[in-house]
Amino acid sequence: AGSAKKPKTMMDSAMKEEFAKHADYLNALNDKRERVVKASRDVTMNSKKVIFQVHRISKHNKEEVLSKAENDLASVTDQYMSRLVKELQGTDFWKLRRAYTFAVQEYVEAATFCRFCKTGTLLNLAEINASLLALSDKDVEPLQINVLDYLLGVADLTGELMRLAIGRISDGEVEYAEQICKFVRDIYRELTLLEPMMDDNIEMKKKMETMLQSVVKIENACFGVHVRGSEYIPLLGSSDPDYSFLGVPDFE
Amino acid sequence: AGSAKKPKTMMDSAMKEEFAKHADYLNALNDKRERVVKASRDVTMNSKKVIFQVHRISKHNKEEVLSKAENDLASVTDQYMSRLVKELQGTDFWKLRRAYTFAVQEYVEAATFCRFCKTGTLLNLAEINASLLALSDKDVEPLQINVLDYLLGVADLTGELMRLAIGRISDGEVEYAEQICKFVRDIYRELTLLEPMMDDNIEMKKKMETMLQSVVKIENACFGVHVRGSEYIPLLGSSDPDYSFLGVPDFE
Amino acid sequence: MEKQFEDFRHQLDESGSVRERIRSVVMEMEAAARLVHSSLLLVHQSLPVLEVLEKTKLQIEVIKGLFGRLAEILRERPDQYYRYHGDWRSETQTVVSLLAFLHWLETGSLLMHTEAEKKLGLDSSEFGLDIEDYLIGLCFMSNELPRYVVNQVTAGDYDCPRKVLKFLTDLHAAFRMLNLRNDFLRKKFDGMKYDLRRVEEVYYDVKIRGLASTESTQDETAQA
Amino acid sequence: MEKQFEDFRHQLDESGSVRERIRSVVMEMEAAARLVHSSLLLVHQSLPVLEVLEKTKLQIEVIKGLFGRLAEILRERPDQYYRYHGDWRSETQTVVSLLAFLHWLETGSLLMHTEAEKKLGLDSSEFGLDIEDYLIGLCFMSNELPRYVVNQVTAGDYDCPRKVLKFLTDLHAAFRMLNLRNDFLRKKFDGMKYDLRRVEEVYYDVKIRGLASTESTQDETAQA
Amino acid sequence: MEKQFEDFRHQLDESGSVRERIRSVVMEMEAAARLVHSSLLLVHQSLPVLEVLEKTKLQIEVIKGLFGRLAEILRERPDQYYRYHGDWRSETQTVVSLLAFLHWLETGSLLMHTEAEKKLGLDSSEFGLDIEDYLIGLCFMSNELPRYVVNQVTAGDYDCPRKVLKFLTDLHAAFRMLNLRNDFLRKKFDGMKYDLRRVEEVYYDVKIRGLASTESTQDETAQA
Amino acid sequence: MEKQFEDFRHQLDESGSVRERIRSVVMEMEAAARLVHSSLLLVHQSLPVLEVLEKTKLQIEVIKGLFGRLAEILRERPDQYYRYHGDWRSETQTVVSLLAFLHWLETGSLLMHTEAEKKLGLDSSEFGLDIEDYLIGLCFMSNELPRYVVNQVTAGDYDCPRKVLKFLTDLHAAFRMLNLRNDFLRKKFDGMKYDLRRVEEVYYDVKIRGLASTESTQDETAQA
Amino acid sequence: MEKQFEDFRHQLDESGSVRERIRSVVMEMEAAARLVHSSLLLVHQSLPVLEVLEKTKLQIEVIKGLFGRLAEILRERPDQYYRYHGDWRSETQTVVSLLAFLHWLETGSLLMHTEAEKKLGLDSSEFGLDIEDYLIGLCFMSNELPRYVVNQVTAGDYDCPRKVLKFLTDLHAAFRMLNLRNDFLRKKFDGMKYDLRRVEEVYYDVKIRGLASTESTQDETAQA
Amino acid sequence: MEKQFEDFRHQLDESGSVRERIRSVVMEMEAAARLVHSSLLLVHQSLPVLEVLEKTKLQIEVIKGLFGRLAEILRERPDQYYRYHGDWRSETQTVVSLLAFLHWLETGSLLMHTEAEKKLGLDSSEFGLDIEDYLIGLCFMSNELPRYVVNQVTAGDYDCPRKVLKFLTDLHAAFRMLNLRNDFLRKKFDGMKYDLRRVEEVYYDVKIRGLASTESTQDETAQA
Ligand SMILES: [Mn+2]
Ligand SMILES: [Mn+2]
Repeated sequence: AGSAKKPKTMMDSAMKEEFAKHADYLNALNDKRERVVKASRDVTMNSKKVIFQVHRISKHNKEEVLSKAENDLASVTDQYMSRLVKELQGTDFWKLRRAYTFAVQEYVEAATFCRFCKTGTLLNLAEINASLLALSDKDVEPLQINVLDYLLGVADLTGELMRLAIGRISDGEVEYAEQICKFVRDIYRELTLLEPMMDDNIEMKKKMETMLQSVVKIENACFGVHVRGSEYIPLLGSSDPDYSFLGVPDFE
Repeated sequence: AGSAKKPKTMMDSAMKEEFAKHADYLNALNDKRERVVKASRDVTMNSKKVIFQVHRISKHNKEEVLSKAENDLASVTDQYMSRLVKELQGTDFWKLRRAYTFAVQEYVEAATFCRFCKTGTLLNLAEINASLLALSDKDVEPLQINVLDYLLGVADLTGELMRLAIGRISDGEVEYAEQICKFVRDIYRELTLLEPMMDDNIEMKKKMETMLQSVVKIENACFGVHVRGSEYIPLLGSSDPDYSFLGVPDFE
Repeated sequence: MEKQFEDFRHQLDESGSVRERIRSVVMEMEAAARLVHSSLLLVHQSLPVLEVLEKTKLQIEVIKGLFGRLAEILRERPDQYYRYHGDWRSETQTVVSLLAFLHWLETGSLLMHTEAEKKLGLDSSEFGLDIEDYLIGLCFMSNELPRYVVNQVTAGDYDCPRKVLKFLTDLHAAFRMLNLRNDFLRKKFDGMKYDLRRVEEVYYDVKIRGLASTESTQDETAQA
Repeated sequence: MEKQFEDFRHQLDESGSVRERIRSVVMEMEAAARLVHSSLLLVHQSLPVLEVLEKTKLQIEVIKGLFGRLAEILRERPDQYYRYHGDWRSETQTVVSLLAFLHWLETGSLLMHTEAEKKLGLDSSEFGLDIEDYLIGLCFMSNELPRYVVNQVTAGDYDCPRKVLKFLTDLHAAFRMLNLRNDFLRKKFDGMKYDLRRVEEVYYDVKIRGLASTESTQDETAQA
Repeated sequence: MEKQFEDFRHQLDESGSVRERIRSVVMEMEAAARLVHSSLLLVHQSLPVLEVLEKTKLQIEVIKGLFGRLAEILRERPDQYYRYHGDWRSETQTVVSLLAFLHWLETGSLLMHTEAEKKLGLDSSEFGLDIEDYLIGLCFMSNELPRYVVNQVTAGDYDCPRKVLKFLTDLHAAFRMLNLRNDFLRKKFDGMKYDLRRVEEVYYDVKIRGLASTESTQDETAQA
Repeated sequence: MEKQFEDFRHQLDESGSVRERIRSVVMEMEAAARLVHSSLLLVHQSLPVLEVLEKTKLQIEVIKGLFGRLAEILRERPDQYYRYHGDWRSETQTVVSLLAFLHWLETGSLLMHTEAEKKLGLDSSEFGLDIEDYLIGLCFMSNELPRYVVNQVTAGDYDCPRKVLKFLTDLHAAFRMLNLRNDFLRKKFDGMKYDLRRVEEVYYDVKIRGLASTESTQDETAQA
Repeated sequence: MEKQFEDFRHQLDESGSVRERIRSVVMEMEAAARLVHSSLLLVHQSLPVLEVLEKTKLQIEVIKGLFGRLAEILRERPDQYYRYHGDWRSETQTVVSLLAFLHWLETGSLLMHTEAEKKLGLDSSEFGLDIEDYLIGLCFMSNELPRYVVNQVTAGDYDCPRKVLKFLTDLHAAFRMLNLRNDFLRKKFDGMKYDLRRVEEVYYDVKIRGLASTESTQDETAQA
Repeated sequence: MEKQFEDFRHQLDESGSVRERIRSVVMEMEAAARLVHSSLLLVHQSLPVLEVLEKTKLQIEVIKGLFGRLAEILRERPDQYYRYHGDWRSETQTVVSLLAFLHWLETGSLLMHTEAEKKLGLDSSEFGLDIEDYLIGLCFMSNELPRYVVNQVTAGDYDCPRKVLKFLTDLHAAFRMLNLRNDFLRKKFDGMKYDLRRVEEVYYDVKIRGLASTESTQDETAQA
């Protein structure tokens, strides 16, 4: 009976060898994934902080707030995105995408947000990717953000722009809000065409709905300021509404 | 301007009177509902305890366990159901049904469970209602459990019977389990016809599914014991399977 | 066992047919209420109140007749009003909201519970108007008022906001006298504050533009 | 038994291939509709209506062609229109909403059912435009109007709210004539009242500020 | 516009009344099917098959009559079978599953599609039995078999598992010939393998205990 | 073994009753908070602040007592604060919003976290006021301010918008210092910007009409 | 105000990190428990109990250390045990089930709650073992017993079923003393009766074959 | 901005057409795998293994060809294997499970990863067989074994349980060497223990009845 039990606990050696190989593969993959997840978490958290920083903008501190935000963004790129870049190469971009996609989206959101506030334009994917090239060694294939993550990030950007627009109106910067309005509408229209083509578009579909709500919120805010501004045109006898009344008064 | 503000705080007196009336009505109703809810909670909790008590049954302690359960049930009736009976009358039965239905169902479950274990029969609604008559004063219309709550309680009963049957088989009481099986099948078949007629049958529909699962569980248990019992019929040369092998051995 | 379930089958079968009969009455009620609502909507297009009242009269009689039929069905089943209550609640609440709005348009005052019962030919001792349904109906009416005020101002009636605000403030205060449970009525009442806020906003709009000031006191007495 | 399932296999395979063909047409239709939608979005940025109409023309022809292909596929399977109807409903509703909006921008009037069929090259006797799909399409169009009105006012067109309000009030009243079941169409229609309310609010906003007053009467004659 | 909506109202009302009429037939059908089901449940308590068949006969005639009424209603609306199909699908599937079980109990063979139509008085050229409904009905029947086998063995019929296993294996193989879409039928069919597995287990249980051995070969010829 | 399970039985039975006791305290707290709210609503009808404060005093003491009872219940179960925290969160947030509004009416400044704890008789080391609950309470208070401003202006207090705007601007700026997760608090804070915008609009309205100018400077020194 | 929000910022930032630290401990615990489980599985292949115990020793120390780290993290945040309890529940239950099985293998008796705490280095007054977690762990252990019995019998140990049956019967009886709510624990306990039944079946199998008889009485005294 | 989005449109358009092409290959693969599965199911009816192998040969070649087509499509998009991987995963896993089962029937040993790739004509350096897909496929195969064992015993092959148990025990132990994340593979592997348990039960059944002992050949002496 003693010998009868033995073989059961001795695994077939070919099988053992085979699975040892797979165990190594999975361990390596899991370790890498874990490192990517950790780097991603840092990217996400710090990108969010950049976005919060930009929102601290007001009529009078624009320069200062934005330059701090840009510095913060640069250190996200140097400290955290660079870790992602180092971990990922070749087929990993797609295989591990689930692990880093939210981070990259958030990073895109932060980077495009900064750029818009600075210049009023959309930071291109090519520009972002070019900046990532600098982070990697020459001999490995460098991480390039894919179109999907970029677009998902841009979709989120519109939510932040909505917050910004409402805030700018409160602060009296109506034309700025109108500029945001136009910009967000353009993005919305472009994404309308791209959304159904995206690989897994359920996520984007949800974001499109949120985006439309953001557009409408901005439009309503612009409408409000416009009709209020128009009310006294006849009284003031001027064709140009006097927006200087709008906005937070100078308490100072 | 001063007089313009005054009327705002002085409510229209006809309106005030009207709403004072409604406030009284709602207060009385809510108080009653709260008392019904509290009584119901006690009924539920203590009915559950009765059911647990019945499950403590084994081959050798049947009498003792059941008589304790019946005593407990009697005190649920006297102490807690009587409170419900006192609160409810006439249109309350239906108006406040949501507040007490679960309690009454649980009570029906406990009462029918006790009765089945004692006599192997189904305690009738008429019998339960007769016992409630004794609890109320002669001059008020006494609470009568409605068909729906009774049937919902009976539906739950089958779950407890399933637990009982499995336990009885472990305890060697195969014929008892078969008796339960037949009883539960009959109930299931009767309720199949009643279910679609019930006022709000979504609840019952769910219970029917659970009940079918209970029936199948009992049938499978009976099947298992039957094929095991049949295995040695040829060997024993007897047409009567010897169930005495089954069940928990006498450790004592 | 079989005997008892046989009995149940008969009881439930009967109850099912009661429900079918109620269902058919309620479907008619729903259609009639829709017609009343359709006419009532014309106040938003500034149709004179009297014309609106005229247009709705007939259908209100129809509804009254339907409540009569409901009462008749229930008469066979004393004490089971609340068993079937859910089947006509929603329509009843709608009807109350319509009647209360019409009444306010006509008189400027709140439709009382007994008045509502009278208009619907109901008798509390037998087949009454549930008080919660009545109150929910009032909440529904309140929901219509902001829209009414906005459209009235658009049409040039600048005194309307003040009157509605007075009424709604009173109604809201009256409701606050009630201790509501966490139920549907409570939720509806919670919504009333948005109506109040919107009417306050409109009143603010006309007030700050000096549109509301002159006519305010003398008009009070005249109302409609 | 085998013989029977052999037959079933053929029938199911055939029906599957019909579905595949429909699917591929519908995917193209969805893409074309999206292009129309994208162009139509430009009205919110005050692109002149004529330009918008011009931009959408081509794709509407494409859509028409696609409906032709659908009709052709279904011609092989008479009386199975409703078997596959669900496969193209949603896209058809979108198309109707786009056409109806364009039509209103062009003419200020409602796109009729027969007009819609004509624009899509459909023939009621064979492969028609389901009435409910048409109606749902109108509801979708209604959802776009509040946003349009807001943006038009922002762009300085103060007469737009009045015109849209008139149109939407009429449309809403027309819908109220229907006895809708408790289904998707009913739900969509119930939503229309929020569009109406929103347009009324916008009209109120321009009116109370005296922005809408001058042009209102003469234009009336041109439109209605 | 008004004219058009007037037309729509008539069409929708008509279609609504068709639905109401179907609904009332389907409610009766559901009740009749339930009575059949209730009688059929007695096979689990080893009531002789002939008695069960006897008990169900009457209600099956009732069901046949109800399908006749459905066909009549649809006769007025040619090529709209699939428009309303969803309203009676579920009941039809239940009916098929009951008939197929009864048929198997009686004959040991599968109820064919044409046989099912005949039993229900249906005519494929006009108002037929949809193939998918028939197939789903078979899946439902399959779900009943494990329980049946278990109870038969408990009642001492040790040959039942073998017979059912043979039948279910064949049925499962026949289904595997079909290319099913990813729909309800596919899901139901996927479930059939659990029934098969369960019956195999029961067969195993009697076989390993030597309970099934004697009668197996001679009976084979009689059945297959 | 038996002994151990006997103990467990007692413990499990007992633990259920803690939740019951908390529930009953929370229900009373909800009622008391409602009364405070009711009185507080009178500021919208321009009742003098002092009278309002007077009216609420008693109930705030009641609430304080109830928090004492909660603390007492939890004292028996050290370190189980967060086991039951969800049971009183919502009411606590409401209470904070009421206190903060009253405090602002009285002093024109923000109710600090420690001040709130003091008013409620709470002791951070034992049974404290959760920070997120405090912050959510502040967001709720912010939601009340636009309505307050509108009604104050309607009642002729033209300086109110400026004061509220200053306060809300500061509060909003303070919140922006926090790095909020994507949770309930973040959502509530997101809503605050609409309150800010509305107050700004009202301030604009009074300013362009020259209604706000005179009193603004001297009052400034007292407030800021 | 600014100072206060500065503080909040720090507190909110910090509180996020506690969860992170717990998460990382729990991940290690999960891995260690898996290793214990892996070794424990060898009893199904009849590895001597002593060897199994030997193999698991080290990892159990690891787990003990991890609970120490959890306790330490929570020590900084007194009375927040239940704020984070959900984060380690599931792993704790697994650990209890493993320890209880090992204990039974070693001693033939139930691992008591206090014994379990001792093995894990826990101290009830500070960071204890939740009773429900302990009970759920016992249910998990029970689920392993039928498999163990089957494999022991296959390997020739015919006395095992009797011992396990005695133990499980007692455990089941003890659980029946509890009044369980309708929750997860109740559901787990409900499953225990199937384990009991399966063990009973195996006991029956060996008993009718006369395989279990000889050793039963003398061993009884040693065990019970 | 427009330029960039234009580019994206082209890229995504292309990617969409890749997906369409993959989809059509995968649909064919699914059909071929179904046929293999159908043939393989005959082992449950005790068809000789060689015949089964013969029957599946052709379709396996078809599948190989289809993988070739997939590889070709992906060749145009280096490094994007994992972008589209989800589109063929499920079918690949099924194919692996079928091949592994066939291989075990033929050789009694596990189909290695490289062997699987070879059978499918795959080349790791270019378009390989994902290891997780391979492992999941093995889990699926394991799910079939309990059923196989039950049916083999029913057919009189009493040695089968021992062989399968040996194989499955080894496979299960091999899997335990892997550190699995909380993903689909983990879930599938967790299910394998039920297969193992069931096979142990069947082995127990034949062992306790002395059915497994006699025929045990030379292998037996080493084993039993
Ligand atoms: Mn964001
Ligand atoms: Mn129960």
